[in-house]
Amino acid sequence: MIGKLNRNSTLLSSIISIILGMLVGAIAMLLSGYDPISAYGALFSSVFGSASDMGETLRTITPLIFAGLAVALAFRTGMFNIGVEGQLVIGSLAAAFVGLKLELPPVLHAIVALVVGALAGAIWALIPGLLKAIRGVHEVIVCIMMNWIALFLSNYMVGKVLSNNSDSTEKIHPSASIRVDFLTDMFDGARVHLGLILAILTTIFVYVLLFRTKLGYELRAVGLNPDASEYAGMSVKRNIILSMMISGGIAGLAGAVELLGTSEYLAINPSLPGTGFDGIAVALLGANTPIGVVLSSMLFGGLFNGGSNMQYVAEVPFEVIRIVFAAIILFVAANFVKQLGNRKNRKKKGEKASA
Amino acid sequence: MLSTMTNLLETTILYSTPLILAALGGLFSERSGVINIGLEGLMTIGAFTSAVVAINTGSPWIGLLAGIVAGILLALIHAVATVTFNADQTVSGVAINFLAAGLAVYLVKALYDGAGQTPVVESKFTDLAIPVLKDIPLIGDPLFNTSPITYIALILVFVSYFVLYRTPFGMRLRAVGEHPHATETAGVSVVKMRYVAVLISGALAAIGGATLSTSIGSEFSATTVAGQGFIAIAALIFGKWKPFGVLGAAAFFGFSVALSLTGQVWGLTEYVPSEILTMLPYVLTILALAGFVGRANAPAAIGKLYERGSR
Amino acid sequence: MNVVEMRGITKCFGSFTANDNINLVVKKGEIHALLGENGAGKSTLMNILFGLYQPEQGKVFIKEKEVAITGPTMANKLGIGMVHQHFMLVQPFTVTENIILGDERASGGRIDYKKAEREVQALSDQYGLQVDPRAVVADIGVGMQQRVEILKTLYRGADILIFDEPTAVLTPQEIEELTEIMRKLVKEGKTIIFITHKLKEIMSTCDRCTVIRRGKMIDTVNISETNENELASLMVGREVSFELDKQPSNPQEPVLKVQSLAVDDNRNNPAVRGLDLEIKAGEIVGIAGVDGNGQSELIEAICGLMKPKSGRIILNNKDVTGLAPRKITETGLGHIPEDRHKRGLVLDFSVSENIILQSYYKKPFSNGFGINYKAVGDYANKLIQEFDVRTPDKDTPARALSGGNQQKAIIAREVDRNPSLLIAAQPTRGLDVGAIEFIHKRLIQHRDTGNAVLLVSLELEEVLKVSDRVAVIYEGKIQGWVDPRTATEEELGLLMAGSKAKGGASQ
Amino acid sequence: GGNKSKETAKGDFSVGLVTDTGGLNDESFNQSANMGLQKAKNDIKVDVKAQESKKDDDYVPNLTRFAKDKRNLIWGVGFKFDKAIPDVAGEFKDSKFAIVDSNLGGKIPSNVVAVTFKDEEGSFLAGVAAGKTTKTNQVGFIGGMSSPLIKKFEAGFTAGVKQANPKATVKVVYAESFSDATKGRSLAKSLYDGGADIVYHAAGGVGKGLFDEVKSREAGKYWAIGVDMDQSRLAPEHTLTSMIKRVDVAVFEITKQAKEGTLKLGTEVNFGLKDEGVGLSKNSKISPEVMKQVEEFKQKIIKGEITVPSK
Ligand SMILES: Nc1ncnc2c1ncn2[C@@H]1O[C@H](COP(=O)(O)OP(=O)(O)OP(=O)(O)O)[C@@H](O)[C@H]1O
Ligand SMILES: Nc1ncnc2c1ncn2[C@@H]1O[C@H](COP(=O)(O)OP(=O)(O)OP(=O)(O)O)[C@@H](O)[C@H]1O
Ligand SMILES: [Mg+2]
Ligand SMILES: [Mg+2]
Repeated sequence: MIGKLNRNSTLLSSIISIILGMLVGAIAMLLSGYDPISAYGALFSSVFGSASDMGETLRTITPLIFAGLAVALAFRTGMFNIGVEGQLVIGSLAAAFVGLKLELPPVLHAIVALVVGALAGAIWALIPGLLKAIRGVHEVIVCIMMNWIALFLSNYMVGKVLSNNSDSTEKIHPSASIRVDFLTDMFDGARVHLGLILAILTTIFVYVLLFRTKLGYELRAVGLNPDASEYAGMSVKRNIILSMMISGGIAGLAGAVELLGTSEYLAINPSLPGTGFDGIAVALLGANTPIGVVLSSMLFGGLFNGGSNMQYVAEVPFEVIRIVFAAIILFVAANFVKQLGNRKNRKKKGEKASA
Repeated sequence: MLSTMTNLLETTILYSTPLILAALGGLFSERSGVINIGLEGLMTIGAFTSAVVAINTGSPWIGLLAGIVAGILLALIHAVATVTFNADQTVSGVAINFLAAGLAVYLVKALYDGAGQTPVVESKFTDLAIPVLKDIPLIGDPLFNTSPITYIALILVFVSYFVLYRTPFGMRLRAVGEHPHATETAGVSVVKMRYVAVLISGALAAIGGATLSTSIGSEFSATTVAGQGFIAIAALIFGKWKPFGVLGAAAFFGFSVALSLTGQVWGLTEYVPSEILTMLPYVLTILALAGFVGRANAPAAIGKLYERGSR
Repeated sequence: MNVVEMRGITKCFGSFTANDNINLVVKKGEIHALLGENGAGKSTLMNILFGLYQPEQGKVFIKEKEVAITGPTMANKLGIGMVHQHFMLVQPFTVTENIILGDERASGGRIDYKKAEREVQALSDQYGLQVDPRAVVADIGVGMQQRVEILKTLYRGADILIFDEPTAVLTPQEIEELTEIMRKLVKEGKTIIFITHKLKEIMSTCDRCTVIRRGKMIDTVNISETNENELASLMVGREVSFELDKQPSNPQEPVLKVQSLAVDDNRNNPAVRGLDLEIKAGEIVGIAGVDGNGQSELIEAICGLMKPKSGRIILNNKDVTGLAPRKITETGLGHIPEDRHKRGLVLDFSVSENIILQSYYKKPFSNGFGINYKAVGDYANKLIQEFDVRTPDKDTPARALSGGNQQKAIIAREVDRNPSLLIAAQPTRGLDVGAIEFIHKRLIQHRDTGNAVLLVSLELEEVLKVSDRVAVIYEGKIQGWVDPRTATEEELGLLMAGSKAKGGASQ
Repeated sequence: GGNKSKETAKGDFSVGLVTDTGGLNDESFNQSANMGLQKAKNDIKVDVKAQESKKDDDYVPNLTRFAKDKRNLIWGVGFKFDKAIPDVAGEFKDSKFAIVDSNLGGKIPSNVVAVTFKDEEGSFLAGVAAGKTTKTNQVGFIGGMSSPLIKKFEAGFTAGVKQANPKATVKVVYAESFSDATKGRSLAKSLYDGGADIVYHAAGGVGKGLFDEVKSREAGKYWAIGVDMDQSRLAPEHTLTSMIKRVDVAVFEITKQAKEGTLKLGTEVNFGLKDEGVGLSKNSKISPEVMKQVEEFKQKIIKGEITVPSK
């Protein structure tokens, strides 16, 4: 189920796709009597507007980058990690545990919390990885199930272990927080935190891992042709498990970062956060390349954060944004622009492309 | 005790019906080689449309038809993107989910000035008792005095089996999913087959959605489908892409949910916190898979982009 | 009458011209050979005739009427059937299902499998194409798959049959049968276009032959008026020597010892049954045998890709039985796998990434953690040069290379590691004489540098030509040994059929 | 449009209200709060603006947006705001904030007022009504997620039933969800099949399932009790009564005080039976004689002769 965006999609065609997507949204608004101009005006003003707006946008982008990278990395080894959702929840839970239950000196505390969060996510992903490797169980089912288990486990822990029968935990010890004044001030008051920097570092990490290291070479080889990889003396099982664990680790880190930087507490939740699923869209829209993931996260985060301002100012229902984003994904994925541009030429290219 | 058995069975059926329908939908699409992560979205659009139309026409059946049409239209987008434009199937499916979620809720707000959900569907599907059969002890009431859609779901399992394994159409559909090039050289249009398959999946998933909003429940809101589309995908794989496998998987899942819920009524919560009890179905599914189901082989050509003459 | 006439056919893939103004005339009732190097454009031309590709230019006449063949359905209507180079069979389907697919003749919307099976049986009897209508294709050998492909076309009533390299994957016996079948079909009034790289076959079965080089039509010759060498030079554009200059071997100490080895195939049926084999440095041992007598399992076991059930494998005096593939490779094994697309290459990796598939983790390519793509690139360029792998550049995906060049890349990778034992399985399957010549030279070179070579091939001619000693494998055991200099194909054929070796020729 | 509201915001007195993830029209406390807001707009001419939250992470930015907008009073509706309100209130010392359904664990900042309800008291009366009405001496309670807020409803209801009818037992179940109507229906089914003839819920969207189930049963024999608002529209014939929680009243009152400058900040304002903050819906199917007893208990509670447990 490895997903690659249509090979010949270029930056220009992507940009046109984005514009087309917004047009779709505009039509939806006009049909139901809203004013697209003021709506998009509000959207952009809040994306590029005040420092704090921009800050909140960055805050929204941060977890998306992690989630997208997690999905992309697994895809490269031929694993569809639809369980990022759950691994993220577990990451938050673990980080909350460390942040609340341990007493440690400032910097160290945060580091421990992050590491534990990542480990927890890795372990959660290990289960589908193992089952796939040794029993050949399809990772997608196991991941979907693990997502819900994670949710209920987290809710249970919040109520019964991390608080006494409350809806949410106390705030974590300040020593574990990864909010830093210079960032908060830079974006006056917005909850930008070190997570953003971690996200960028993780992006570089994933790039190097995949395209510059021995392990990355193996992961990609196994993803593209397990038989040849086995012939070349690689252990397919080992690589499957490893890629799931690294992917889960990144997801867990996302959860930890969200908790230690954005919310700073954990609350019971009736439903899954959804970041993991957004991550799938982000990864695939970014053609499973680290840089692509960052770009699509920015698009996604910008739209969704701007969306709530759009709702605030122009009173357009937030859902329009989902429509817009869906349209953009479709236009990019179908490489609509280019293909319409020259269907004939495409046919030949098509024949060249291999099945 | 007897009554608890009956009750378990009823709950099982309640939970399985939408899953069976949606998973069957996924079955047609994926057997033709087109991954359908969009089931969630197709269910959503089906649930929304059938609810709204049922409210305005006063007939759940007309609602159902409308839902099916809506499902087909949304599926059409998936087909155009993946089959005609060779978009990655998973991406397109994800987009379908976004689109449906956005569109349905947006329209609810637009139609019912800002409401978070539709009004109550007064004229919903009501249980339909089948004479004689309904009086069979234990299974009679749950199986033969239930929603028409449940009958439809069960019948569709048999129909799907027949279509897939007994008719030329079915054989071609399976062939396309296994080896599109071979099928093309045998004079079958891969594109046509995949379009039809994806549209069918839209229709079936939509019925599954309609079940939630006009049979089990009686309104549509943003949370009506709440992840069932993904459980359906799990059921599809669990059922190894086979009609009766899907039936079994959906029933298995429904039954474990039933256990976890009736378990509370039996007072299990004395010993196990309800959060933990709620995990039961998901844990059981994983155990079942790891234990005795094991490896499942997807249709060979699934997810691969197909272009005539490429190799 | 000309049943097929293609005039001025031109077909381009992007900027590349695969067919350049080609003319082809096929007369009714003849077997017409189509000859050309890998990538010459044969399959492309035939795919056009079968409606899979649309040409940029040119006309097609069937039975002297101009036609536009828009797709396979159209081709079927015109009575054109094609047996594709890469089998077009649905693996999990039964033979019958595969044959009727697309032309099910359902009654009341329902497929009548009983009836269909009877029809298939009848057809197979009529043409002597033995198949089991109920068998699942995944479970039958290539030979029968081939016959199924032919039946597919006959079932649709084709009278113009295109065979694209049908013999590349067949055993000598099967090739014999196929030739018989083709003759029979022609008697039945069918016309056959036959693609093969084996000049012998052309000489023995065809009436005329059209030669294509680099997408251009060179000439159409009457077989009765030509010979193998002429055909070869027409095809390649230069003289090709069929004689290998090969010194006699001088065997040294044994490199590989296989002792009473037993291996099950992946359906857990015994495949190798207590086999003994010894190969010495400086010799090439050939293994002949009918496909499916345990060759693949023997190789996979030696390479560690399959776990032996019993017995010992000793490589360079080290017991490597059941070790992990890499351990064995590092003990001095090189392996040219029989299925280059399944095992040999990661098709979506670049040529250079494929070149280091066996050594990516070693210096200078890796320091144990990172990979030095500079070093990789230089190395790749060196090998591409040395083994003249025809590829736009080192970063082209292996997928875009011709089979011949894909094979050269693999051989470069394995030979350059200078393993003391090189296993070559079907190293020349589907390749043109030029490529074959090159590969054979390389194998002998490897021997002459004091290494052992194990050649497993279904092509008797190849085995006899290249090997110093030939073992015949039958039902998982070595049935006997022959001396390639003295042995005849008949002698081999008997052993391959299971009869005991008559004294003399042995170690 | 927003610009207009910004201008008036500069004007006399302006209020902002942020919903939790339930959204404005959740047919529950968010919607009720909004009704209070609209009343304030019409009756005492304050400029109002409401904003929905999509994720828990939106609370802070949404409150901040209003604060930046210089709104005089800013509402956070729901206990989920118990971290966000103190945060933002700390940031914007000179705007006033109010939170519904949480007393912030007693630590209430000087520019915040905490509005809470004696849900247990209203639930107690619902319990009395149930205890007196049940024929099977079995009643059920469906909770959303096991959380202290919902436990208040459970505790009050159970106490009420026991007080009114010592022979009656209460089966308590939790859906661990606020949205899964199918689960609600299954649980209700199990409770009724298990012998209960009246079921009360405090489970948001899950409760919809309760009404779907009870509607499929004999009217006058099986009853459901609604929560938060009058839910009888969901099953007119089967809704015994609804425990209504006058968030609208509270929002209006506090807003009014704030405008008149009489609002005491840094304190918890607790609405109970006596200030009409909670109670049973006017329109109900409770028989007159039962209704009389309900009234008696109500007076006892108001007088303080009975103190209702909240855990
Ligand atoms: N689908 C395709 N896309 C792009 N180029 C192609 C494609 N198929 C063939 N070609 C190009 O056209 C040339 C001719 O291909 P063709 O398959 O006709 O060769 P061939 O003569 O059949 O070779 P072989 O003997 O190996 O089968 C090849 O060299 C290849 O580069
Ligand atoms: N996807 C593709 N893109 C570009 N060229 C291709 C593609 N597939 C095949 N070709 C070209 O088509 C020609 C014939 O392809 P084919 O698959 O027949 O390889 P081959 O040389 O016949 O080797 P084999 O028969 O062993 O696969 C090759 O020369 C190859 O270069
Ligand atoms: Mg070819
Ligand atoms: Mg070939």
